[in-house]
Amino acid sequence: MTPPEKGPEPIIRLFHVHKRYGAKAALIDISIDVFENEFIFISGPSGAGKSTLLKLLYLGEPVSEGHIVVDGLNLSRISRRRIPMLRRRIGIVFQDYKLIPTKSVYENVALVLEALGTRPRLIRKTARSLLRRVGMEEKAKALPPSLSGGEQQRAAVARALAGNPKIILADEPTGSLDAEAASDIFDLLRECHERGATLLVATHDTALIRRTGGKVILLDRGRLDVTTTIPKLPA
Amino acid sequence: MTPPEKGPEPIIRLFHVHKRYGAKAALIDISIDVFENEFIFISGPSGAGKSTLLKLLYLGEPVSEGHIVVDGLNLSRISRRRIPMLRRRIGIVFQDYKLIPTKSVYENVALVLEALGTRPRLIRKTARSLLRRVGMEEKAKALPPSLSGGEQQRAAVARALAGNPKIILADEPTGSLDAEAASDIFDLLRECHERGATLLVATHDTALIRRTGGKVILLDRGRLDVTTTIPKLPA
Amino acid sequence: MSLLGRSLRDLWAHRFLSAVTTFAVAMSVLIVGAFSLFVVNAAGIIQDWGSGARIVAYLSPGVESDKVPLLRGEIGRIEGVAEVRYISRDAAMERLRKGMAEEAFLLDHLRENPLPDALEVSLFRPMKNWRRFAPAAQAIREIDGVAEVEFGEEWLGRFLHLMDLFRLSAAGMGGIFFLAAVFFMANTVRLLLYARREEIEILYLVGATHSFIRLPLYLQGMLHGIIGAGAGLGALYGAFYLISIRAPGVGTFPIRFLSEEIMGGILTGSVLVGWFGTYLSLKRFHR
Amino acid sequence: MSLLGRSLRDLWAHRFLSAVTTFAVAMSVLIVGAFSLFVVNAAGIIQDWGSGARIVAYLSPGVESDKVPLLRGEIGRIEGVAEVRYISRDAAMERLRKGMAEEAFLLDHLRENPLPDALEVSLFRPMKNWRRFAPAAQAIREIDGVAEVEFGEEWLGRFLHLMDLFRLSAAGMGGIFFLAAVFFMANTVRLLLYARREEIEILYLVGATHSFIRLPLYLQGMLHGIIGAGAGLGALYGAFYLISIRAPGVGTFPIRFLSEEIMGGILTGSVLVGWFGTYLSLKRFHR
Ligand SMILES: Nc1ncnc2c1ncn2[C@@H]1O[C@H](COP(=O)(O)OP(=O)(O)OP(=O)(O)O)[C@@H](O)[C@H]1O
Ligand SMILES: Nc1ncnc2c1ncn2[C@@H]1O[C@H](COP(=O)(O)OP(=O)(O)OP(=O)(O)O)[C@@H](O)[C@H]1O
Ligand SMILES: [Mg+2]
Ligand SMILES: [Mg+2]
Repeated sequence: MTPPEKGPEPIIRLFHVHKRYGAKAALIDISIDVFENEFIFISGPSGAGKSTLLKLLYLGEPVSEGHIVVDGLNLSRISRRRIPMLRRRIGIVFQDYKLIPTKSVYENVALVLEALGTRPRLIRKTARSLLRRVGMEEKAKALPPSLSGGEQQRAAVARALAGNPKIILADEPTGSLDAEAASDIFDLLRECHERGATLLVATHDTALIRRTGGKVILLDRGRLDVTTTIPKLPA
Repeated sequence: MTPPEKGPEPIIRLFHVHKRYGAKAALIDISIDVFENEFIFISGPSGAGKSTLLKLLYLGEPVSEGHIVVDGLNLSRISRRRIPMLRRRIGIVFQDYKLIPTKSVYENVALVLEALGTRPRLIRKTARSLLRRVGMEEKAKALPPSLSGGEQQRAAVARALAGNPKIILADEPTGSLDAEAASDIFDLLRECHERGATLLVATHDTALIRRTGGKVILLDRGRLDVTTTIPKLPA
Repeated sequence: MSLLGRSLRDLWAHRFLSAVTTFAVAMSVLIVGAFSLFVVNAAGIIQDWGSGARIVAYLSPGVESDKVPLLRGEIGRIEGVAEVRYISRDAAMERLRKGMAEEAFLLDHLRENPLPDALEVSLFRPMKNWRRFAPAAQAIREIDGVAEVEFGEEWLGRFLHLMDLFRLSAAGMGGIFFLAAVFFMANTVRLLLYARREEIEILYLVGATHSFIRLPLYLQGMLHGIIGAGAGLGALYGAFYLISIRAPGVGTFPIRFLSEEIMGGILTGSVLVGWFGTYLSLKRFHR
Repeated sequence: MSLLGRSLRDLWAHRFLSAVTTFAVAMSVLIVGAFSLFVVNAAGIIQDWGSGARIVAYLSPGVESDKVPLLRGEIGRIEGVAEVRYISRDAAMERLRKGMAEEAFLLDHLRENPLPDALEVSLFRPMKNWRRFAPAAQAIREIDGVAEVEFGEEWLGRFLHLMDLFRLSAAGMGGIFFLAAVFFMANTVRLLLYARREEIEILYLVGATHSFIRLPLYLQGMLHGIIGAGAGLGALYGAFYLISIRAPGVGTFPIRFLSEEIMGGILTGSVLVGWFGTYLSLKRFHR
């Protein structure tokens, strides 16, 4: 690792990271520092490596080269037993939702809290209020395969936020939602941001970024293209 | 059925269609006529019933009430043996892609042609050219779980078009794609339209509709809201 | 691509599931095969013992030796009788002497040979005809010139009881094993197709016909059946070989492996069960 | 929610898979149980026969009856000897008469009783001690006052050979059945978890710990084991009952069901196998 720089310590740090799937390079020499309570978009065309970048952060995939530090944990050296510790600090909205198909929406959300050891009462309260917040209270008992695409996505967002995580990784969290529902979800994410969470949101939707504004990391075929800050459009 | 009206016979006809999942009404009293070679958007917020409407057309779900006729086949009366006949006339882009996870992208596309009894040579030619067309020729041998979201979607589009179907039902066919890739896919769909196919495209993305222009069926909580024609925006 | 080609490619794509299924079939065959082997050999050994069973007809004291052929003919006409042998009183004494072994010295104290002449009657296929011993003995007893008939009634009774027990438990266990094996294979195939249900549903949705989807699945089910059965029989033969070199046989009966008919039956059965398991599982997929 | 609560809820959510798994366990138990039942009862019947085996020591002609207690004591000290009974020549003749049954009339021609006095020696637990018959007989033979020793050498040889064969094949088959059953159960549990792998992977991704994910799965594996084993034993008892009312026993030996120890062993074993199958399958899920 490089010696710590001046100023605040970054909460997420990628240091010359490469990721290869077999011969195919999905990420090439990426170095990024993310500071606490930042709200960052990761953008780029289909196949650019957005999801792969997020996967590296929660150890969904190991890095091929380079180092990643997340909230003080060096991911190249972390022991298998401590991986759950890392993941409990991170809330993840997966691009393909990854809801457990045999458990109801409510159970999917409650399970995260159970895994954290939350008291049953608090589990009920938190899960219900989150589901209400994403407009899914009526579907709490439904199984994910019987939900519409957008409903599944909202359930996935609720689950990601259930543990009140320090870091939120959201992969296209509004890709299946109409404009109104999408802005509801973004309001929710922004609330988390205000409460102190660090957010990384992968999206190909440049219109959305322009509507919201914020720091943007642009990927192109695995390479870091530019990092810019786009001002929020006046509505 | 009502007696045939004057003018051309519609290729798809919904006559007072209701769809209920248990107690929940997903579609309420929908009557629509779609004529040959139309290009129609189905729009509406999350959970409005867009996907359900498409499912009824390929018998992914049975109707609860009312009648549907697709290309001369009355879906309430069709025998189980003839369902494949119906589905071979329809190319479907599923919202969740439904790629076979254990078969390569190429095999997923080729399988549709095999099922149609196409000659092996023609299968190879058609599948390859379609994959090239959606920018997936490099990923032809990859298995779907190793693809990015947008890549899976493009593979799904290629598969839907492989059989050169008369009717194309596309459920959010560009939801996971960046603007450029999305417009490529739309160009492809428009080519199919020009070759005579009838298209029904479900999307919540009103910006996309405005960019493309066309007839729009708007659903709201299961009800047919309006049917309008939106002119193509000047680019 | 040909049907077989598609089927084999699929097997490879699902090699974990295929291996597990084939293994399940092999184990089922091993169990049923091992039990058949046991029953076949046990039955052979019992048959070997049983083939010694005879009816002895003692002739009345006054019967002249020229009347013997007549009596033989008469007895030979009784149902189930295979062979009639004449045993003179001297031959009988010699036999008795051998049979008594250690106590034979007792016979030295005899003044004269008190044994009668006798006819020894054996039946066709005694295993199957044991229950005919009593009626045949009765029929012989009623013939003129026959004084007494003997066939180890008590021994035979016990033996028959034991045989009944053996048959009953063999049938019971065989039934259990057979059913268990069939259910196992069918169940494993069901689990296999359960794990593959997504793929099957997708095929239906893209317009593939019943036969396009099902024929390869049936073929695969049958391939699992025949490969598994082959492996199971192979393993059984290995176990059999290891046992048979330590204990090659009993009495005059050599331990044998399953007959070709039984092996054929097992192979055919496994193929059928593979087919049947596929059939049962596919009934859930309607469209 | 408690661990048990979560486990049971999961079982219900996967009731098809759970039913199939439980069924597989039940079938495995049925097979191993049926075979144990067979071996236990067959061994009992053989034991029953074998317990009649005796060594007979014929005393030398000149031995007086007051020397008999001395001889008894001497024989009683030989290893493995359980009981020594005196049989006078007259008692022996009476027995012989009964044993010969149909040919007893021969004995009427005897001038005097040619039989010697004898001591009948039985061994402790003859089943286990058959191989000691020969050395014990030898030891008795060497005692002064014993003229001859007899113990059906030839018969015993054959019997031992048969017993060996039975033991060998029972052990071989038992081993095969046991392994097959264990593999079956373990395999079925693997298939079950294979079908549930998505769910397990998701749990890992949302930060659940090893124990949070695995404890319910282990508990479920063990529940499948014990429920399946219970059902299998129940079915076996049903089959046993149907057979035992038709054939309650053989000789003095009543047909019995498995002992409590064996049943306990089967239940424990099934639970262990459920655990083990889960363990094997979970080794694939690392994170
Ligand atoms: N498990 C894998 N095995 C092999 N290649 C992979 C795997 N996962 C991703 N890839 C490849 O890596 C590249 C980047 O994938 P990634 O999912 O990060 O793209 P993305 O930026 O999220 O795209 P999208 O917007 O379409 O979701 C793609 O070309 C993809 O095919
Ligand atoms: N199999 C099912 N069982 C029960 N309810 C269902 C089922 N499928 C759909 N629904 C319900 O029907 C309603 C309409 O669903 P549909 O998938 O048609 O919505 P949609 O318009 O496609 O939404 P989205 O844009 O989110 O995909 C939703 O509320 C959904 O929960
Ligand atoms: Mg992605
Ligand atoms: Mg939808």
